[in-house]
Amino acid sequence: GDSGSGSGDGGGSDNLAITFLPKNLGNPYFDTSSSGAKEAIDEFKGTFAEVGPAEATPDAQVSYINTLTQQGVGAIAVSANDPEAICDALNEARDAGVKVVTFDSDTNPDCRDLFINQADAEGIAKVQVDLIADQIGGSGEIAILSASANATNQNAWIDLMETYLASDYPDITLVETVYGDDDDQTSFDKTAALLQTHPDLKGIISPTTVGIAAAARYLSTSEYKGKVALTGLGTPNQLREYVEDGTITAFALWNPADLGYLTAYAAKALIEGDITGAEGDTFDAGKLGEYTVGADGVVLLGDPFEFNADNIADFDF
Amino acid sequence: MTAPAPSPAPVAPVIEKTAVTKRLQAVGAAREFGILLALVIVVIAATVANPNFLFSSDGWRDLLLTPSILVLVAIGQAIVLITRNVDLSVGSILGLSAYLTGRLFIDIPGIPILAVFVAAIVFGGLLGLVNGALVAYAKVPAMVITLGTLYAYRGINVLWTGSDRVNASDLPKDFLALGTGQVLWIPILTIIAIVVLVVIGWIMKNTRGGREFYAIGSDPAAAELYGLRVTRRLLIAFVSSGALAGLAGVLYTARYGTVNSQAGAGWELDAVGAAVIGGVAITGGVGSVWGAAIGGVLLLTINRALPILGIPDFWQRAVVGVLIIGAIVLDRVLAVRQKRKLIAAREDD
Amino acid sequence: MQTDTPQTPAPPMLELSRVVKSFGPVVALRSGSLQLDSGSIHALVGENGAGKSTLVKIVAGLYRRDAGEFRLRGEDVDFTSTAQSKAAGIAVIYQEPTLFPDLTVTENIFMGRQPVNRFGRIDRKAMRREAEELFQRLGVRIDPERPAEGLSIADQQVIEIAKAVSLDARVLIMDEPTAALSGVEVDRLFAVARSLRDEGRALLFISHRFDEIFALCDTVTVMRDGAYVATTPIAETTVDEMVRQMVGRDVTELFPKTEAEIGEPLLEVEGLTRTGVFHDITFSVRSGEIVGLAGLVGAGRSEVARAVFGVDPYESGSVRLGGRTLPRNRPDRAISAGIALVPEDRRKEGLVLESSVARNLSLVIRNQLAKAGIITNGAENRAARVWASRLEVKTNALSTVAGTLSGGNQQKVVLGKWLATEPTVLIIDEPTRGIDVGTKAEVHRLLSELAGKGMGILMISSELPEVLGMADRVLVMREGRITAEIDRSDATSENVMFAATHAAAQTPGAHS
Amino acid sequence: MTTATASTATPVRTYRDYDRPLWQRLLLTREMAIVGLLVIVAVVASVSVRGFGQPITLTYLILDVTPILLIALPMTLIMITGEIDLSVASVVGLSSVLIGVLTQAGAPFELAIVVALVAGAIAGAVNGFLVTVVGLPSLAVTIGTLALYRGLAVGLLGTTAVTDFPEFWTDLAKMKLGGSNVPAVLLLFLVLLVVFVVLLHFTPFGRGIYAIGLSKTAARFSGVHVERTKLVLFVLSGTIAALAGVYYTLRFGSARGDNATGLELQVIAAVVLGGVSVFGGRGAIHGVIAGVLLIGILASALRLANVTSDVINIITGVLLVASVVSNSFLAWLRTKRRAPGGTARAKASAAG
Ligand SMILES: Nc1ncnc2c1ncn2[C@@H]1O[C@H](COP(=O)(O)OP(=O)(O)OP(=O)(O)O)[C@@H](O)[C@H]1O
Ligand SMILES: Nc1ncnc2c1ncn2[C@@H]1O[C@H](COP(=O)(O)OP(=O)(O)OP(=O)(O)O)[C@@H](O)[C@H]1O
Ligand SMILES: [Mg+2]
Ligand SMILES: [Mg+2]
Repeated sequence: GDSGSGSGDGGGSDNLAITFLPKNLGNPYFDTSSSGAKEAIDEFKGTFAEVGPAEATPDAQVSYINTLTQQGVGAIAVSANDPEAICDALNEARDAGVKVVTFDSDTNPDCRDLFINQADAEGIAKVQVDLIADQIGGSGEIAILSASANATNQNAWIDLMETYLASDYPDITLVETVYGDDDDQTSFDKTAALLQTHPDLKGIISPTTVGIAAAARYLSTSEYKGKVALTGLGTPNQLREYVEDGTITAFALWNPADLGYLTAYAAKALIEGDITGAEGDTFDAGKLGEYTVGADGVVLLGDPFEFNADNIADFDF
Repeated sequence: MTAPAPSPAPVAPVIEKTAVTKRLQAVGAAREFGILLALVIVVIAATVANPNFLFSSDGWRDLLLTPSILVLVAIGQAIVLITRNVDLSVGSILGLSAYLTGRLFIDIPGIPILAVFVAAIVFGGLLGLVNGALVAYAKVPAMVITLGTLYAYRGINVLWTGSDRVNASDLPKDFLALGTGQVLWIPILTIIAIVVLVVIGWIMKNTRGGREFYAIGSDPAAAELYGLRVTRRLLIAFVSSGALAGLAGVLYTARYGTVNSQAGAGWELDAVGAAVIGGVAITGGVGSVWGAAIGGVLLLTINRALPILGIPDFWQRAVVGVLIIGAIVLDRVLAVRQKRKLIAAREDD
Repeated sequence: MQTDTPQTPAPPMLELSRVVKSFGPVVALRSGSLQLDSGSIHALVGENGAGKSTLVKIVAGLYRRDAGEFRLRGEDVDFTSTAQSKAAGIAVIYQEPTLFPDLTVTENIFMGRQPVNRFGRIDRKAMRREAEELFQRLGVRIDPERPAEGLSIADQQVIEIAKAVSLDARVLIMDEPTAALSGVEVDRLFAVARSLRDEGRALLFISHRFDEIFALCDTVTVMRDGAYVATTPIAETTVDEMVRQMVGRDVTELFPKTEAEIGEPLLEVEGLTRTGVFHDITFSVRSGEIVGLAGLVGAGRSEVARAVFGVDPYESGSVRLGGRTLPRNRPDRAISAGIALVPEDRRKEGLVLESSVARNLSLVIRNQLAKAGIITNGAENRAARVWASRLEVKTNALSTVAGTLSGGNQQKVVLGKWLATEPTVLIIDEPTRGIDVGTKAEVHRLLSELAGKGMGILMISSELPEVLGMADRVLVMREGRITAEIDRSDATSENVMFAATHAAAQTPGAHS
Repeated sequence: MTTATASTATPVRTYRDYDRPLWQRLLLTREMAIVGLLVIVAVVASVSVRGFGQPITLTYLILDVTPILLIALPMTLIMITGEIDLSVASVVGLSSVLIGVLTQAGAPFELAIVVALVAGAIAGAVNGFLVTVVGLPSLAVTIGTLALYRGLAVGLLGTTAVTDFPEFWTDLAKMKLGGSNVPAVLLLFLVLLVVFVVLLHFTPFGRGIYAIGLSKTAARFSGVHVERTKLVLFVLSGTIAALAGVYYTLRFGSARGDNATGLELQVIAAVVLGGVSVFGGRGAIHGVIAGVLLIGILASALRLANVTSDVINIITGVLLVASVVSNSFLAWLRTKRRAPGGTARAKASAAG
């Protein structure tokens, strides 16, 4: 990495054009985060835009970052498909005066100004392992259905889950991790394969919204419904049906709309020069209140939230 | 030299089938039998490794259900390949039809399921017609045209769908039941695929039109000289491929319940791969839809069997690649042997 | 130029008059006229490029005429596809066989009009029966259920004929159907043609072999340079008269063989064997000598030539040129050693049809034309011009696409591209197949001249007069083996034919 | 055609080299149509798209299209022989992964590059072997190796992406030429461009390539080493794809199994747009370069104009189809203008 870090010049600007660049378009999770971002940007009268590739690859993201640099937007809010591959493009953008905020999936810390972390990795890993352990009674075989094999955040969580399992639940064995590529059909077929490969499987964790929905749909019509537990990260709208029919007991997630909302306010603070991304900076995030920048330029949204049959009716996203 | 009588009385067959011809016909059948055998071996191996692969109700259902949709697309692809063309746009057509299916259910509440089927099939057929018309009238290689429409149709799909998607909860329960339902332990989707396969297989083998596909693929220039209606046949081939992709789109929606703008992306290579593994020659004129269908089943079944046989997820694509290459090398070896025998037969005639 | 055909009360079966067809700048037909009557066999003759095949293709609906009239039974017609002409009762056997290699012989014959039952299901039994009847009528034995792939050219032609006969057409057009057939097969074809005539059909027969025309046809139309010259009843004309009409002058010396001094052996082939194709082939060609390789079609002569040149493999034996053994399967090494092969099928093997005349003429010598590894269009054109003008290829520009030249001119380009390599041994396979009399004499003179300069020539030919007229020594092949070697002075058509057919006398050829 | 009847009597013929004047041969070609379109698109975009006129546009454009440009060179030659190589993008991925794996294992980066290039050459040789020696259609073979090589790449590196590369090399991939905006990789491309232009258009080897594409049999009978030529081209294609893989890895600083997925279709689309016939025998390098740049500039301008990627895909697809269909359409118009049979029929019916 080169001169990435020194772009906090302190001076503010009024270019409140903030463009969101999710991993890919057509992903309901990012649709929700973008709706939150739009709400925030409308509040402070900036310009919201969303661009992105159809498939979640880093090289396609680079082209969009380059274009945004040429257009001279105020800030880019990006969920990285690869921690390193888009770094240089982001640094060039920053050299051209564009602020860079990552959200949901981070890059290396030296190629962005801020990272808005939806929940810290330990918390996410812990809540899912606790949920599955509770549902299968603390022992047996489980498997993980992840997104793509290269997804930074998923891999970090899976590592932590393994550590946490080993230390706190020695009776649970993680028999396999499979990858559904955040593709509905692949995740669906992978679930089917998992269940057959491991006849004694008692539970599946799917730390991705696409994966858990596909797995739930498979389970709900199969003989394993009710026998194999499923939990992970999902959105209430996608999973409401399966919580109601008993396929899923409980799952977790933060509110992606809040994530987008907070990201937009952080970008605004950067553009206006209120903060530089240094540890200890504080900024105002509208209805969410005030936030403080932590170490490495990370802002933490909060703890993940647990959804179950009792509370799911209260949410709509 | 006397002139033979103008119309000789019907005579008993005088020309015996040569041994070579008999053997050739046996080899032709053996080609499909060979893949079937490979399929059986894979299933047995996976079942031995894990009895659930076959002997659980889900295992049995998935064995039949998973390949059913690809089989439909592969049948269409086989028709096109037999005419010495290729249809790379099937994945995009499938995606568009799948989304259309979802939209119809959402926008026209209470629409009869049959009407949706018809609409998607007609829609797929129309997209195929565009391909066919460009190939047949503009005389441009199908590879280029369908590569273009692969992009264009997918683009239209993304434009139309945006970041929207069809969710299982938007679809009628009856319709979703088609995707998982069974009649006498056989999934409905599989029954549909088999019916289509039997009908098209019969047409390709036993009707004039069917044989013309083979003639055109065997030598397009000769077909033109001969006075076959090449243009019309090509249109029919592409429309069939499109319509089958359309039908596959409906079934995709029924099975997976969720449709976004990327549904069916990359299926073109699976479809071509299935047909090629099944003995349909990319150079036209050879193969059968039966082979393509079995090829499709083999491809997806291997995909599911690998993890059970202990081969990690990541190596699946590599195995599929080896499989495709193995299949075409095998075909080639058989063809060379056949040719040598034919020439030898001419010698001892 | 006017039509002096007799007026018949009933309209003629098929009538073309003053038909014009051009391809871009090339005028293939300036004024083509032709009249076919029922119950008669009509011959169409003319030099290469006279426009015969073009006329046929217009009748077939493959090309559309630019101007002129075309009537069928007195009605104006304008076919836009071959399907239409077929529906109108016209069957055509094209110059090049057009079979579907992957399909069976039977399917090839009945494609598009197979017998079907009520449900549209093809009745394979009935189809096979009909095919067998056809073959019996034509007196051939081909397994109706083998694929067309791998059939010899003669067999392919037989199937084309079977196809046309089975069509039950009112008009049957045959564009050089006999070019690849042996004597027995020609006789059989003629018998069928006569019986079709007696059934009241109209036949058109195109050939460069005058003996066949006189043996078969009732009337003859001569064309020259894309235009109609004359139509005469066959009884009222002679070969000389026809040749004069075709060429516009008298052609006297058909085979101007001049004696050359015969020197050292150049090409020595020993024990060449390829299982199932040829066995133990041993011969040599000396400098200044023309060696004729005779035999029936299918005897394996072309295969020997191709193996010697290196495009086909062989299993054992050796090929030596000037004492040095040539490697197998390396045409490039054969070329650099000094062998040239003018192949049998000029459209497939001889020419890059879609490439220009210049590129074709310079293709083999491209390495010599390159300076420091770099080749330019200029160098190619200079080299090509030399050979185009030496052989008098009829074309406007060197950039003309070779495929648009007539058959004879294409053959000249093939010859030119090989002579440009200045070979020491020239292997020439059917040098005059499908070539008109005028050009034929030129080719023969050229071969004589080359031999005179010390070149060794191996000439494969199915035309006995050509072999007897040109060769210093005649090798005869039968079923993949050399059965006789006859010196020029001893060679007669009888002993050559005997060696070529000897054991073949009791093969299924004879009519029972 | 003049009436040169008796060939012996007439004087020796004269031949023009070409039947069309020079300017027609140069300008009225498929390639020049694409070049023209490229110029028009570039001009229109600089005038009407805000931000397109900046020098940085050129930098990004070159960085973006370089892998496609590189791979398009050997692809052009392969497609002129009538074959195709669909496995190139997978070779890019495989080469990228090999570099990653080796660097991770502590091998010197230079060695990793060499190994990647050799692996690319071997991958190409496998394609070439199956096509030329075994005699299989290249479309089928490379669909198979597309899956195989990608499978090897994904299998080797699994879930991880290697991102730690020597700075010297990553900087080199993005270095600009002495203060200008032109990336230095352009030099690499230009060198290869010269090599390939000479190879295709000015050597006997190149003449052989065209002959093979138009008629394999005739080429073989003319002493062209058909199999060896194709094998050489497949090896070249594999090697250059691996080189593109090295560039890809360095530019993004990331070695991943899924790098450059789908790039093969972009390359082929550009090559075909540039006037190379999929049937073989036709095409020229300048057309291909124009084809690649045309797609690149269109995408860049449209992205700047906030047009989404789907519309860009539609335009690419339609352009591809239109460019090949226009040929047939023009030919059809020409025949239509000359009005065949039609006039004859009118006259005939008037005559009664
Ligand atoms: N498709 C075409 N494009 C351009 N020119 C053509 C085409 N077909 C034929 N010609 C030209 O038309 C003329 C007549 O050709 P045609 O094939 O009719 O001759 P032919 O009498 O059949 O000769 P041959 O005896 O050699 O078969 C020739 O000069 C030929 O070059
Ligand atoms: N169309 C063909 N396809 C494949 N092989 C053929 C074909 N025609 C001939 N052969 C092979 O060539 C052998 C000899 O046939 P060919 O006709 O070449 O002999 P020939 O003596 O050169 O006769 P001619 O050159 O007069 O036709 C056959 O036995 C066969 O093996
Ligand atoms: Mg002719
Ligand atoms: Mg021969």
